[in-house]
Amino acid sequence: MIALTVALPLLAAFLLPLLPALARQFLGPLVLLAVAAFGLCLAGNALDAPSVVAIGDFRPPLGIVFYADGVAGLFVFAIAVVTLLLWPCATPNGQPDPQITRKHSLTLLMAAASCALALSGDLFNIYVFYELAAVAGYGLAAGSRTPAAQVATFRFTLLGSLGSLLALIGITLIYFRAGSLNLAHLAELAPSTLHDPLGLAGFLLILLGFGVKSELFLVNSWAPEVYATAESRVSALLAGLISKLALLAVVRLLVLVFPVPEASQLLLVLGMLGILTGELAAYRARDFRRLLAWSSIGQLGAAFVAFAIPGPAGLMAGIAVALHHLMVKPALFLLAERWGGNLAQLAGAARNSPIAAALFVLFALSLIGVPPLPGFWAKYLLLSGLAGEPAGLWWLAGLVVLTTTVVEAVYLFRIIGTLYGHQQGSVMQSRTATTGSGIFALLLVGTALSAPLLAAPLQKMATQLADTDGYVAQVISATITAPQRSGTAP
Amino acid sequence: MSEFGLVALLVGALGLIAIGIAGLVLARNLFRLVLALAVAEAGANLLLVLAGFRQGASAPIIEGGSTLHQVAMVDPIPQAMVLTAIVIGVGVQALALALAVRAREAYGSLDMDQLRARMEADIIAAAGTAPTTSQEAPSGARPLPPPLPSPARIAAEEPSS
Amino acid sequence: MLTRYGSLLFATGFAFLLFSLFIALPMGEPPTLAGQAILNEAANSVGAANIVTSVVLAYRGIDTLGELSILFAAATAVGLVLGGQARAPRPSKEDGAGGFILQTGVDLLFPLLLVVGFYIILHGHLTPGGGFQGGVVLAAALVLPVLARPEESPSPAALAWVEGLAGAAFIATGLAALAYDHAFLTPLLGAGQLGDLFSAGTLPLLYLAVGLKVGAELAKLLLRLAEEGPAA
Amino acid sequence: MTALDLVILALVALLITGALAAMLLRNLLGAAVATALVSLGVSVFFVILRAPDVALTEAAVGAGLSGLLLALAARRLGLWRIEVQQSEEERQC
Amino acid sequence: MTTPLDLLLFTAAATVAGAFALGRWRDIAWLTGAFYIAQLIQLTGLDLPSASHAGFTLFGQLVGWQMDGFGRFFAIITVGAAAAATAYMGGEWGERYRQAGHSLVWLHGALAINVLAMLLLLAGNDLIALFIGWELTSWASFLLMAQGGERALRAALRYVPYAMGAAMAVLGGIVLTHAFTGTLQFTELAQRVPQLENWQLALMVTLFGVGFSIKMGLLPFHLWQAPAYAEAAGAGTSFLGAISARMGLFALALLLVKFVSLTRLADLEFVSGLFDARDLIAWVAAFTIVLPTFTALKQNDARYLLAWHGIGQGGYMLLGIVIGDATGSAGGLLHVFNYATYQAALVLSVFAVLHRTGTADLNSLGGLVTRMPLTFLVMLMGIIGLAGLPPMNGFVSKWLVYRSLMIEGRPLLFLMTVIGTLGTILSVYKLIHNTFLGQLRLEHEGIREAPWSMTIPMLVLVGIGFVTGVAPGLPLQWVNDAQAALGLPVLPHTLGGVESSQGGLDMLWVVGVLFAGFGIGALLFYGVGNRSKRIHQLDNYAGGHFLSADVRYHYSDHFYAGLMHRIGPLYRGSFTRLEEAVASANDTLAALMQAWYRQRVPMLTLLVAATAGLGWMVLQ
Repeated sequence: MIALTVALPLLAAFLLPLLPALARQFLGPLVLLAVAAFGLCLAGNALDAPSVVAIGDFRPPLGIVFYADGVAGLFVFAIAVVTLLLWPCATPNGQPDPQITRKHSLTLLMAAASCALALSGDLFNIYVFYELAAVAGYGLAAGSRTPAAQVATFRFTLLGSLGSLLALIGITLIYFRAGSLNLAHLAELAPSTLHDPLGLAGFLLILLGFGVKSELFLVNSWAPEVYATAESRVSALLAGLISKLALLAVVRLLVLVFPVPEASQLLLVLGMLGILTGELAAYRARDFRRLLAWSSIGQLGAAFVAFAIPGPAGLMAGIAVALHHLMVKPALFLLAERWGGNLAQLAGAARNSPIAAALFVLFALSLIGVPPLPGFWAKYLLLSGLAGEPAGLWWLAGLVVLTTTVVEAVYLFRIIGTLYGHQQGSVMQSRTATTGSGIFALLLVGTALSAPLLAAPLQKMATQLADTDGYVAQVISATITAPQRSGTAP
Repeated sequence: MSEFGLVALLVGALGLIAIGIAGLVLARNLFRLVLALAVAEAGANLLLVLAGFRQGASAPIIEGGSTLHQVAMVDPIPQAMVLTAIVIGVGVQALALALAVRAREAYGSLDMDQLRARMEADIIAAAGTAPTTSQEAPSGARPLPPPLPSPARIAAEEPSS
Repeated sequence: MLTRYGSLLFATGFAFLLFSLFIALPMGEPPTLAGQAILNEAANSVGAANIVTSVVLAYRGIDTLGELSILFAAATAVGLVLGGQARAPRPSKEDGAGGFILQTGVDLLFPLLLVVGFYIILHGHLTPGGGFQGGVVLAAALVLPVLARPEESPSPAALAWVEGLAGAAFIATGLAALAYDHAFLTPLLGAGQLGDLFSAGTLPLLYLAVGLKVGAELAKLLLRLAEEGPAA
Repeated sequence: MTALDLVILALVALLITGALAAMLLRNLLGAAVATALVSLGVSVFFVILRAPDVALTEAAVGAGLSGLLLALAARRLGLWRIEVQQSEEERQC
Repeated sequence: MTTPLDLLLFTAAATVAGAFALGRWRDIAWLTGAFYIAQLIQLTGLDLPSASHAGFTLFGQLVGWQMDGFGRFFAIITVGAAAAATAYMGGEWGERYRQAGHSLVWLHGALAINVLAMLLLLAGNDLIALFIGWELTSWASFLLMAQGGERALRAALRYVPYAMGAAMAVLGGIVLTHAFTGTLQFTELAQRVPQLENWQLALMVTLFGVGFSIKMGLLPFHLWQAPAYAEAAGAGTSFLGAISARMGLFALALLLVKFVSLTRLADLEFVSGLFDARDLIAWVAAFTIVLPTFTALKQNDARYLLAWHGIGQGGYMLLGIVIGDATGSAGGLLHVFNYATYQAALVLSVFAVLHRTGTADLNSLGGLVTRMPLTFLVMLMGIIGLAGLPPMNGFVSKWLVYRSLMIEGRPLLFLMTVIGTLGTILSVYKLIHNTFLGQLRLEHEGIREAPWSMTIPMLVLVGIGFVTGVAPGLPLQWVNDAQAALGLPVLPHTLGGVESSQGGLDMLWVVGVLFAGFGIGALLFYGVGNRSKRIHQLDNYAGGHFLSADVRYHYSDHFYAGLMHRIGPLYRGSFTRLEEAVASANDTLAALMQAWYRQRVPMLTLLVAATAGLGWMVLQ
């Protein structure tokens, strides 16, 4: 079942161009529904004990393992649901898109790669699926087929490839030093081999490489360009989903192999700068999509800061921040799809599209962390995690989070003021694209209402994610489903 | 092969990476950028194979159906990784070239700076907003965009404080 | 100017730092923990004489699946970027195209390349080479005639079928293992006699799928770029 | 220092030259050829490093196929035209 | 099983639901008004403390609600102010508001949300519950402020950074408190917080203090309040002015008195023991009395004048509570109640004038006493209360504060309060003079008295002010409950006032004497020789010269010209400039950040980062 979450979307993506038109419509969503169901099962099972599968039945340090703990299951579920909600559909003006099959294929590939990123327990395998997600992302980003999108995607591709190159060099370093690629094996080896400048250099290179997709500060300047030119749904996928999975890969590496203060501090400082630059740049944005891009940079910076906090508390906060952003940002991009990029034209939009405006208010409130909404709990966990660490950089990070939230509130409320203001903007496209966004809103409100119920499983997931010894024990003792094949070789 | 040969290989691999990255940073022509990426990737692949090399070992192919491996073999895992990396590199290269082709067809240039300027202009036009910043003018001299009142504006209008 | 020298400085510095890191490592004597274990048992448990093939298709089979997907994604993305525009088929007599010698040479080369390609693919588990290398040869076999006679390109639909089915076959072979209570991508059919053409279980079949898929993808990529855009 | 070392040294020098040529040649088509040559050189290294599979792949993919891709793209980008046109639009570096 | 508090919160929630569901109904004000009255009745009958069954545990934190005497005291004022505002909205004023194109539904709804949010805040039994209520209150009051036109919206947007800053400071304080003490429950905090080290305590007090004082409008953070409150829709302004800012006072008192304790607060010393934190807060309160009061003196818009006073009056309350003896804290707390009655009445009367004349500009009114006598009466009683003179209730609370300052030996602080009172008297006289006294303007010739729907709530409010002025013992019962809940000494009281060894106050006597004096004066005036004669307002002479109707005898421009000539240079607007500087610094930073994200070659950044990082690792 674990491998199926990856294999099924891949299979569907390969076969999609060959199918008759009718089947093309339904195959992708059906597969995603199946993956969502798998994800729920995995998460549910993992609450008892995480499950491990050795791909190809080779004992773990040799072959590749997929490790499904609660977080992985949860993310698989989230990937399927979010992808389903952001499933590419007709072009903005309602015309059928001749390229739609290709976009569907790429979206499925992206979903498969994301699932693999969540599950994989092998360093190079993570790299391969990161690349798959990246290439599918490049394709989708260029899919709006405007010249600006092509240029932005070209720049994105080059930056991403350079990042991957650095990551590959980092993996080379680690493999050269430790002689293995399996994360569990590396976790065992790390204290004696990798916790030195050399191993950390490898981590740094991998962090910078994977940081490109997870909008890490210093390597995220592609985001405003790409999000402003790509289709909003694609931006939503990139900002909402892919960034989180790249982040999750980094976090696994951090938790299992590099639980050392230097690595966390690196994450902390870069995350902090990401928050600062992202939120401040968004403050001056006059373009809705770029505003979302910058705000997303800020939010991911917060996620980096959260994951930098050592121990289950930090992971808990990180998961909460990431999941919250996963729900809110795609929804906001869907609103951007409806409203277009021009903020000034939104004046008085609340009269033409009251529901969309109300949804915007809801998401904005959750984003800045107004209490009953999930955004508050994420922020609270993040801050209390930071406050629990010794004073110094950690508290500075807390201060940064607090002050930038004020900035965030100002620019979001400025938009709310425009929406509900008394001037009338020029054009409002009133189409029925609020549905997706509305579903996200329902999810958000549902999470808010069921927060006391969700807290315990989430905490369990964070504990599992933090449990390095458990991970190693599970993987090393992974039962091979059948005894070694009786080789007939002499 | 002596230690010296290995160091020379290492220097060669790192040299390719350095030249490729320098090219990526400095070149402005899209085609040249793709070439630079290819050079850097070749270097990285060489580095990876180098990481699996063992002095005096043979290629990881069992000759003549014998599994008696008294002969040491080099590590097969980096080789498999490099195989993968090479194919990935070609895929990305093709995609980048296709994008360059379309950019050139649309904007009539292969110069990154010109293309970037055109792209910015297009983004701004699509969003319908005036350019808010230019990198040339110092931030102090730039007029602030007026559309919405900042807190300070209201302060100026109120009777007093 | 400053940027230029600064960049050169940083690139050199980067390489130098990497050098200082790598030079500290035991060059030529890597720890190869996992690698050595594979070398020890690959021949018995997988049965391919070429251990790299064992790694690529068996131990790290899912990497290869990912790699095929990347190639597929790249080809699809190139199609998305370049496709859908009005094509201006060029008359055959221009630039590199045409010429009697080229055409005849290509005609002779085509079957040869096909045979070589399939040979490389099918012996991938025994000798150096395999699906990727053979796939490239197949792609060359398909594309070279087009360079000679641009009007006679292979049907894109056929290529699409090949690539789709080959990819599906790879996954299906992997899924078949599930039916026998093995994990995904477990090689089946027993290891066989080391060194035989029909050995190493399903590995040759997988390599065949890889070869066909790589060939079709690369051919598609090349053909896309070989088309003349409207404003080239 | 063995004979192999000398070969390596010469090849490294060649590779670096090729890479520099790929970055600095004004003629982009020539630069593409230089890149393919670099790939070929690297594949020779792979042979030396006991990696015949990789060497074959690098030669076929890196040198052959990627060279073909670059050449086709260069044709489509109009880089097969005469120098005059190029020098005008290719103020690289 | 529901507790009384559950029932109360349920009623408040039902009010919200009702306001939105039936908001289009013409007489919705009757319904919501009835709901507010029901809440008021529940509140007065509440057993103390009353816990709620609503609550949940999240991430190891128990979140629950329980109302004690301190919360109930504020809750009564809240619900009462809402009831008065609703009655005011129900009649002609609301009709006009609706006709102007605004949404009455949202006004009623926002008011109901405010009440619910404040009840949640006041009943919170741990810091998370408090924060939930706090945030809800902040954004609910934003909702109330933003209604009523473009200027209101802009003023409300100016409130956003302050509100968010306050919320974030509080949140920072909460997480630090949790890190320091390991708990967020009020009862446990009250035991553990005083045992913290000084630096921890100082950090906590700073963060919470800044957050709470922003909402309260204490001195460096007061700029948002006046425009935001003044520009809101009429009934909203009265509610906001009466109670909204006092939520900050509530939380601040909870923190300073209940958790940190005033004695512990005095341990935090600055400037080598010259100043302690308690002194500092007292002085901030004192300056908050003086500066905004004199800013109010300069205002020419009646709404702004009252809003600035609202900020200044907050200073008396905090000062009284920080002094912390039985008399002072009772005075501070009682002032919350008293102030709410007359401030709401004053705001409503100003809006009644605005309703009839269409302006609240003090330079274009005058002589309305003949046209709107009831409104005049309300404003007269209101300003007597605001200035702190008998027989209104404002006198009692201010007297208690003065008395406590003198007993505790704080002459300088006392001086500040006296200066503040002086400014108050001057400015409220300006208010009533420019509005009601003097000569009626020609264009106001046809003005009628405000409709009953407006006058009755105003009269009720000043009536309460008068009655509680005569018999302060009535509210002092609630004040005593509040003092007990905070752990302060309780002030013994009688119906007419307080008794203490240093001399008490019996308002029954004071008022009796006052009215006896009035009676004697009236007897003398009318009985001995009543030579007055009624003439028309315009029938004027100056220096023997007959003034025609177009020459105004009544002047209002450059009021207090001589005084203003003296103190005018002191109005420098430094705080406004500070605010502008922060805003523009933020803007510049933001522009810099945007420039960062428009890099020409992002790869260079990546290269530099990688090199620098590697260098760091290698050199380590």
